[in-house]
Amino acid sequence: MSVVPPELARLLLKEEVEDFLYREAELLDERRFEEWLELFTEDVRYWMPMRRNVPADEPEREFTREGRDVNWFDEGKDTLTRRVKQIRTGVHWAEQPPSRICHMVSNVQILAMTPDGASPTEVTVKSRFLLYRNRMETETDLLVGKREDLLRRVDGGWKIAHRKIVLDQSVLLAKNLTFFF
Amino acid sequence: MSVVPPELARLLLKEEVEDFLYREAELLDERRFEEWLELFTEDVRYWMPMRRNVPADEPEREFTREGRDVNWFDEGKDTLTRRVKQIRTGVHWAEQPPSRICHMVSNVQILAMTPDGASPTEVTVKSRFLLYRNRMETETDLLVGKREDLLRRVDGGWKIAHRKIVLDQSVLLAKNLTFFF
Amino acid sequence: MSVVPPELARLLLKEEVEDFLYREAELLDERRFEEWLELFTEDVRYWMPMRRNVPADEPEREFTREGRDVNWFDEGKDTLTRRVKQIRTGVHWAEQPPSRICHMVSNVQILAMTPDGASPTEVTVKSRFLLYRNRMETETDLLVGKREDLLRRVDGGWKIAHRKIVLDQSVLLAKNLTFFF
Amino acid sequence: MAIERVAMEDAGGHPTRPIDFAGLVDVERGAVSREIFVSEEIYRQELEQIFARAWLFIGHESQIPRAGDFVASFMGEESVILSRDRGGRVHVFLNSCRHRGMKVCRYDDGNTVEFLCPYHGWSYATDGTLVGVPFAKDAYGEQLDKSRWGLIEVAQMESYKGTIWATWDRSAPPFLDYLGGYKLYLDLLLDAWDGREGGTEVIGGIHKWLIPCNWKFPAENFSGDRYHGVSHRSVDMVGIGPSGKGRRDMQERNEARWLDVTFPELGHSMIAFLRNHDSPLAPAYQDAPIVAEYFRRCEEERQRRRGEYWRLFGGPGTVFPNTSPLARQPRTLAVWHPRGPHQTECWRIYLVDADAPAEVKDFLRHYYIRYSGPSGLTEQDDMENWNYAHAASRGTIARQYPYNYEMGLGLGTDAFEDHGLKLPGLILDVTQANASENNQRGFYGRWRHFMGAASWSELKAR
Amino acid sequence: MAIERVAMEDAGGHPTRPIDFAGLVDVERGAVSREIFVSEEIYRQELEQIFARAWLFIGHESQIPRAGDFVASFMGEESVILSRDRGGRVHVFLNSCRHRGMKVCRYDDGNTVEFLCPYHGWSYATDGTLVGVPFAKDAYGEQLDKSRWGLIEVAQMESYKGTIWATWDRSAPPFLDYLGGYKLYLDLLLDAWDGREGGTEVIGGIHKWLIPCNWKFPAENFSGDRYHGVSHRSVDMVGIGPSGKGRRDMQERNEARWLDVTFPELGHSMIAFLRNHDSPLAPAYQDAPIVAEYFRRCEEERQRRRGEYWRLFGGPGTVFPNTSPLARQPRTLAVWHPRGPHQTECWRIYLVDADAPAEVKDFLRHYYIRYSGPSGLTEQDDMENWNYAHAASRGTIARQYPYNYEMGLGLGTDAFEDHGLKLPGLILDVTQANASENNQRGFYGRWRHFMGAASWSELKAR
Amino acid sequence: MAIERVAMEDAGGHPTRPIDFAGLVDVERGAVSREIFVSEEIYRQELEQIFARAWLFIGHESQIPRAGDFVASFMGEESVILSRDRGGRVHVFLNSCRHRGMKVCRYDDGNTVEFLCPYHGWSYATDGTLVGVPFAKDAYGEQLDKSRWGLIEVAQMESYKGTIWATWDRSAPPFLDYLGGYKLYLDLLLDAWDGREGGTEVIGGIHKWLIPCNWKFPAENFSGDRYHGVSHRSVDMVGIGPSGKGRRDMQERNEARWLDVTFPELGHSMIAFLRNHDSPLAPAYQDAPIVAEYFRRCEEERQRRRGEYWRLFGGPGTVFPNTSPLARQPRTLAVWHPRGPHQTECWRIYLVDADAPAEVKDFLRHYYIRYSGPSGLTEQDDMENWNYAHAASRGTIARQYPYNYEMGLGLGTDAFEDHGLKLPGLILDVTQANASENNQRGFYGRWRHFMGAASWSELKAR
Ligand code: FES
Ligand code: FES
Ligand code: FES
Ligand SMILES: [Fe+3]
Ligand SMILES: [Fe+3]
Ligand SMILES: [Fe+3]
Repeated sequence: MSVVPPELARLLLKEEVEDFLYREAELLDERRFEEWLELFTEDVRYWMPMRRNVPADEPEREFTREGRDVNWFDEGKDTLTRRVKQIRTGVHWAEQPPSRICHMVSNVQILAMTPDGASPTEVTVKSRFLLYRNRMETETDLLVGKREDLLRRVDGGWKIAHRKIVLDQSVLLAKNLTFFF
Repeated sequence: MSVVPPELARLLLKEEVEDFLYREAELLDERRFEEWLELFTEDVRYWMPMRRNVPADEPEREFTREGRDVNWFDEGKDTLTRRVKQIRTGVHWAEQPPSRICHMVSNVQILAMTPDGASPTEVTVKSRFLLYRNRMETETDLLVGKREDLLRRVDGGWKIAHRKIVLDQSVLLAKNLTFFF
Repeated sequence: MSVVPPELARLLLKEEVEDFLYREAELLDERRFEEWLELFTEDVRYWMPMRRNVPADEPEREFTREGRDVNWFDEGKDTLTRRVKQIRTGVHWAEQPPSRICHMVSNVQILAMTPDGASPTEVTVKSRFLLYRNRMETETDLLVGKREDLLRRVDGGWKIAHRKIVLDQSVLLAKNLTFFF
Repeated sequence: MAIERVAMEDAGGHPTRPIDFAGLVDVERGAVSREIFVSEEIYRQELEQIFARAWLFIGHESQIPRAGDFVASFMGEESVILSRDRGGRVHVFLNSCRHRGMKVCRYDDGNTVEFLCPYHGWSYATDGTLVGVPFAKDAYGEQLDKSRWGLIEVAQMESYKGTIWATWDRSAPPFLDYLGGYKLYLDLLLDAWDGREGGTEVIGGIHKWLIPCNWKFPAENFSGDRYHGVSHRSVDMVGIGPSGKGRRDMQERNEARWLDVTFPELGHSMIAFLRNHDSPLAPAYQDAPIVAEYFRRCEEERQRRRGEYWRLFGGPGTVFPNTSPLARQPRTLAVWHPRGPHQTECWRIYLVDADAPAEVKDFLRHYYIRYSGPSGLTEQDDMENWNYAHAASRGTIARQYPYNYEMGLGLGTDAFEDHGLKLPGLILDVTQANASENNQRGFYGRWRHFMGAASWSELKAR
Repeated sequence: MAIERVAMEDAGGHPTRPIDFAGLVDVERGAVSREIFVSEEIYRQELEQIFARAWLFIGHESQIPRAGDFVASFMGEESVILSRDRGGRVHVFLNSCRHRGMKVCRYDDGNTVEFLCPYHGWSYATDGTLVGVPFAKDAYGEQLDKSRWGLIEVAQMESYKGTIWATWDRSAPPFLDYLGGYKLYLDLLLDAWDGREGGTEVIGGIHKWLIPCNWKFPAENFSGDRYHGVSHRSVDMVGIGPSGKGRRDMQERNEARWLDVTFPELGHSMIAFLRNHDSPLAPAYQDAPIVAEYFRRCEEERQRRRGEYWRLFGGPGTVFPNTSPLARQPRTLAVWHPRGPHQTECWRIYLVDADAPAEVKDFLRHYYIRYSGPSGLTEQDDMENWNYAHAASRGTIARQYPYNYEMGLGLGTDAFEDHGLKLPGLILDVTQANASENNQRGFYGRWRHFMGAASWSELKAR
Repeated sequence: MAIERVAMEDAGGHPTRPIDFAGLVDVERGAVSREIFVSEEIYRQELEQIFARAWLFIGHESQIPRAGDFVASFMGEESVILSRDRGGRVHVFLNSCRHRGMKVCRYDDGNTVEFLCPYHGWSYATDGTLVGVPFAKDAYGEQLDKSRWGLIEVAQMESYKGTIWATWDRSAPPFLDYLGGYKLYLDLLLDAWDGREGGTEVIGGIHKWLIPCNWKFPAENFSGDRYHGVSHRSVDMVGIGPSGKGRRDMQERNEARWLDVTFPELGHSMIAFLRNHDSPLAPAYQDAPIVAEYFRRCEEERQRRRGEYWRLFGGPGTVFPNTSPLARQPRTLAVWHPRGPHQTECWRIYLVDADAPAEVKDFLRHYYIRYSGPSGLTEQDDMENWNYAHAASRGTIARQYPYNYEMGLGLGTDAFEDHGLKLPGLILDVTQANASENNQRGFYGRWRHFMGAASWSELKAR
């Protein structure tokens, strides 16, 4: 087999990660939620903090804290799974009829790799998202922000071991969060 | 000439396809419509279905059907060409003055290749789009959704042989569709 | 050291440019403005024209002219630096509390390289942006358009020597421009 | 279900000085104030005076063939359910639970045994009866009289040649009286092209979209605006007609008298064409032999079936207030749902002869898509014009200047006859003039009746 | 700071015909008009008649422990500052500069020595005093009486067991009179679970989000809607309760009497449960030993401290007009800030026993997140129902049909007693009935008082 | 084109109880109610009482040098066309077709032979005459009197030193009477810097942007707010002036008397500076020799041309109601177009001496861009303050508390003289005080006249 030069290896990794995030978006928008759940490790932390309006020089107070404060989401795989199950009950009215959702993912960056080099077992990935929701006649939400994911190599593929979702809003400009980021 | 390793070939194809879609967006936003038409095969089908609000367990009824129902678009190259000609008449009032349009393309995925391998002659490509339109003083539309394209290799380059446009809306939230997706 | 095949070199350049633009977006959204300034050459021109509604056949009158007309921005590094300093004063009320900003960058295209080939010293890059701003309780702006950058190779890295920002609006649909594109 | 109304104007809150509609709409002089298009208060009164009293189009029988089928539609701003009950009877209900108002039907269409309210679980049979009330006996005991709390049903509903119409006003006249002499023209849309009664069906997929103008712009335009050729000049240049030229094959127009037909006392209008009694029909759809052949046979059939009436061809029209049949190809029916004074939700339904060959249906479907609706080359420019005609009429100064409806003022006859063929309505032959505004004046004259009349007894008197 | 008011209704501009609220809200017959949810004019009057006169929830002492601490809150549509001055006294101010109205506090919370207006630089001390005026002597000389131009402070403010309440009306009764007999039920939220007075604290992070419905939908729902089980059926199926089943551990409901408690003359209501006097408490939180143990001990404590009253458990309720305590787990306090007739900004605060072990706080925090607010599996469906119940009630026809509030009409006693335990309020035992609408009728009855009353002297008379 | 008006308030629909403007605007005591900024009804009346009667700025001759040139502008909310006809005469028309109101000019500027309406093709010459009517003879015959259906032209239009102004009211006084003694101050903007009459031109590119506040916030701020230094503290710290320090070179302020100039009976105001009669001018623009030299020469020229008047320098000001000249560098003219009570569309035009050297023009252009408009370091903070001052004034309670305009109350002279130099207007020397609110009181006093006056005869009487 051919030896892959390091530059190429880096590109392949980058492409692999981008493709992973795009496939995830596809699973969500196509409502293949059970397959989507498989993209997460069993010990995953799925965290979406709330944000406060604070002075520029007090950034440490801006975000609610994982594992300590009330957040928009502060979940393990168990509640993520229950959320999926709820949608499948068919009587989760907030998603009947289903929302039309589009996850646009951009600005994919690999911030860290461990071990650094050709074949890391963990990568920290930052990306930006635009989540568009339209349902019923004219109901429309636009949610924009960033995600920081810790991806872990598990039997050949990647899984999400930690996700931080930073929504660029303080007051949530949506009536509910019946979808995933 | 150097033999391209298969991993590299895959990346090159991916990059080629992304670049193709970006160049297409550029031709549209720059109003180079005649060049844009050349990106389509003579037998192209350009289809944008309408969407209904149906229960989650009746997805088969959600979309209007290509070639059978009334759709937003269900076109061949002939009508696409006429649409371009109309804009060029200078008396297509809905585009006088021209709209300011931006096609953002993201989440480019290669779903299938035939033949599979290094140099396919057809690739199925999925992408997401955000189409922003602004015209006159403050008129603004935001249209978000997915495209699924069948690209065919034609004398060295790619052409679009089939395009399915899935707009994430049911009631169209725009007064007209005088632009292309 | 391994010789990089030309196809790979092209991909590496593309990836390098994309990563550059993503890192820039990151610096802006993370409010690391001083580091952001370092991405520009000393002689940079930062230009954002205004746009007029004109007939389709008079495109030459659409944009205000760099260096001659009043524009949204027509800056050198000096005023860019002053803008950053202003934000840091802590009494720039329009950014107290700070805006929540997200720069989504897409459709990255390399339009030109000089010298053409493996290791250019200047590249012309076109991209599309969606700039989302949310501040205070519910204040929200959505600004969408294109950027054309001239990147110059400076001691190993890239710097922006010229930026043209094309906002797809005529009347600016935002109360002010206290952020960067 | 008569529950005495407790609405705002009885309860105070709204200005009560009467609006001088005669001053705003002076059809006798061909002047209509811009106020009626842009005023919030006039719009509010339209919802009560017009949309709560007139007969409105709901849908088509072919949309709900089986028991349990339903389709969501609108009457004015309000969502309604078109339902076929288990016994096959058709109903139209307000889509709102009687308990706390929740929207009980949340799908565009489907088939169901009941409408279950997702808030507290009251459920309604497909005939509107309240059948399920959680804990009914324990929680309500004798108190709740289920028979009084079924879905709110329209006061009158009628099915005419497949189309379903309804009104909220029990004192409104029967639908056919409401239609009056206009029936002859509406039939041009609803009858098969070969002259058989009915026989049209809806092809799946309703165009629904929002446009930024008052609902009366499209309503008056379709009522008979032969005058806006400039709007569509680009299409004439490009050519999207069945034979690849112009906008359509003009066979029904050449060698024909152009008639603007309106019923001022009803508010309905249509553009019509009357072929010369002695001129054969020019061939059409020459590029598509099967289609050409189909229409040729249809015309022969029609001549035999209709006798002299075969000469009558339809065009766009409007059934007061907001339903617009388009009786030629592309053959469609449009509804202009009001969404505030400054916005309209357009619905567009496409009709074909139910038993036309697949090739013909497909040919016409393509023709429709490239012609009509927001993606139609022709109508895209209508949206633009309605949008900015409305916008430029909102201002303080603009409102002082009425629109001009003087074209053909005072002309027309209500005893039209051509070689012994009598046609109903106030008819103006515009073959020479090219266009008139008789139909628009007919529309706004009736609008003035509705806005001023206290009840249907007054409206019938006109 | 009494400056005679020069508002629009004195100055013309608003219609002045009185609205017949008795006709719109007929609680005696269990009918409430949809108008009160969707009318712009009624909404405008609510802001003046209700939100400018009633006691409103502002925040919690634990949010501003130190001198100089402040938190931004709302009273109705208006931003207010909850401030602890340098002397430690708590104040509530309108967040608007007296010079040109600029918002002087632009952060959600923090600590400061003054509120500096960014427009012209007037600055206010944390007690509201106007302390800084640029060029005061040179530019204003004697003219400006600083003492008259401090921040606008509420007319009355009170702190009750950590919660802070305020009203703009100086003739309003003291807060405890306003609360009346409801105090007993509000304490179920504010006292420690083991029965000690107070002892609850807010856990950082307030849920704030916008929903598209009138503020009264959530207010009435929380006042005591036991009837909307269908809304949450999906959660019952999935199971999100502390022990992984259903919505919650039902120990407080089993072997207990279900009581709907309302105070019609005050407008406050709550769902309550009264354990049988002789039945022990079923174990709960079995999956989490530490939590189970904590609650077991708390219950024992409570029994000792409260005697017979330990049997009383709370649920959701509403303090008129827009504050909703939820006195069981997840233990929260919600405020429904009006944002026009068609929108509401929801605030949700989470309360725990201040001295509960970290494991217990963390366990309950997770329970809260998966249960409540826009990301809560349970309440997501409430938002959907309120959204479309409101939307489907806006139309011309819909407005003619009142909502039905007949459940349990005319039942209940204001002399409730159980084995010698007397409970205040109009109480209806719904253990058999499952639900009633007594609480909602109590809410709307009081709403009618407020809308019709010219002053607090009238309101107190009820 | 006198067509008797049929507007809503004649036709009912709007409340007619007169609003007590004297109660809302008490300039004598320095109190102005917040209602006038946030009330929908007062805004509606402003459009009729002020914007339909006052002289408004339209554009600049240098924008339309050649016959056939046109520029789109606004009067209040309404789009108007500034057109130079084939004969070279300048006109201002309402941008709306007389037939159905379509916007006939759809471009920001250009050159044309006619305005063709895209709906039905009526076409208007550049002098507004209706010249083209499709099928005129056949369709309209004698009925349509084209001479009565040209574009709606303003009642009066005047060109003053390159600037074009217009009014819809034929009974309004001539523009120069409307300007009155303010002419002297407006000239500080419009004359060349060296004192020659006129000689200024517009540099291409008009800033247009929307801000979320009432139009009177910017209008009063520009009328003479010397007091909001705090707003711009960040710019003073950073330094963006021509010499890289502060906001501007202060040569016109040092060793000068600071004068607040207002014309209460006209509503116009300006900040002015009067140099000591014996002090030479400090050098400026030292970093840019060519610019420094240019201004030095200009000053010398001006001294020779203007004599004693050379000592007078201008600043920001407002020509009632919504046009704000800024007579120093950066030299601009702003228009605050109303867009509802809560929004304003700002237009900003940049003026330079037509024959200044390219370097000077370029230098000043850069200075303008970094100083003014939405991207200007200075004015970004104004937008923020106006935004939240407006927002925080909308509430029920906030509206009860008037703004404070007491600064310098009762001071000022209308017989100002300095070393024999007489200046018109009510003038207050604020060199010591730093600031006053004389100009704002002048603005709102006139606003009160306009809102209360039935006609121009009343307005002239003041
Ligand atoms: S709203 Fe329908 S059952 Fe309560
Ligand atoms: S608005 Fe606060 S100081 Fe002027
Ligand atoms: S609207 Fe202008 S010609 Fe009809
Ligand atoms: Fe048309
Ligand atoms: Fe609930
Ligand atoms: Fe300023």
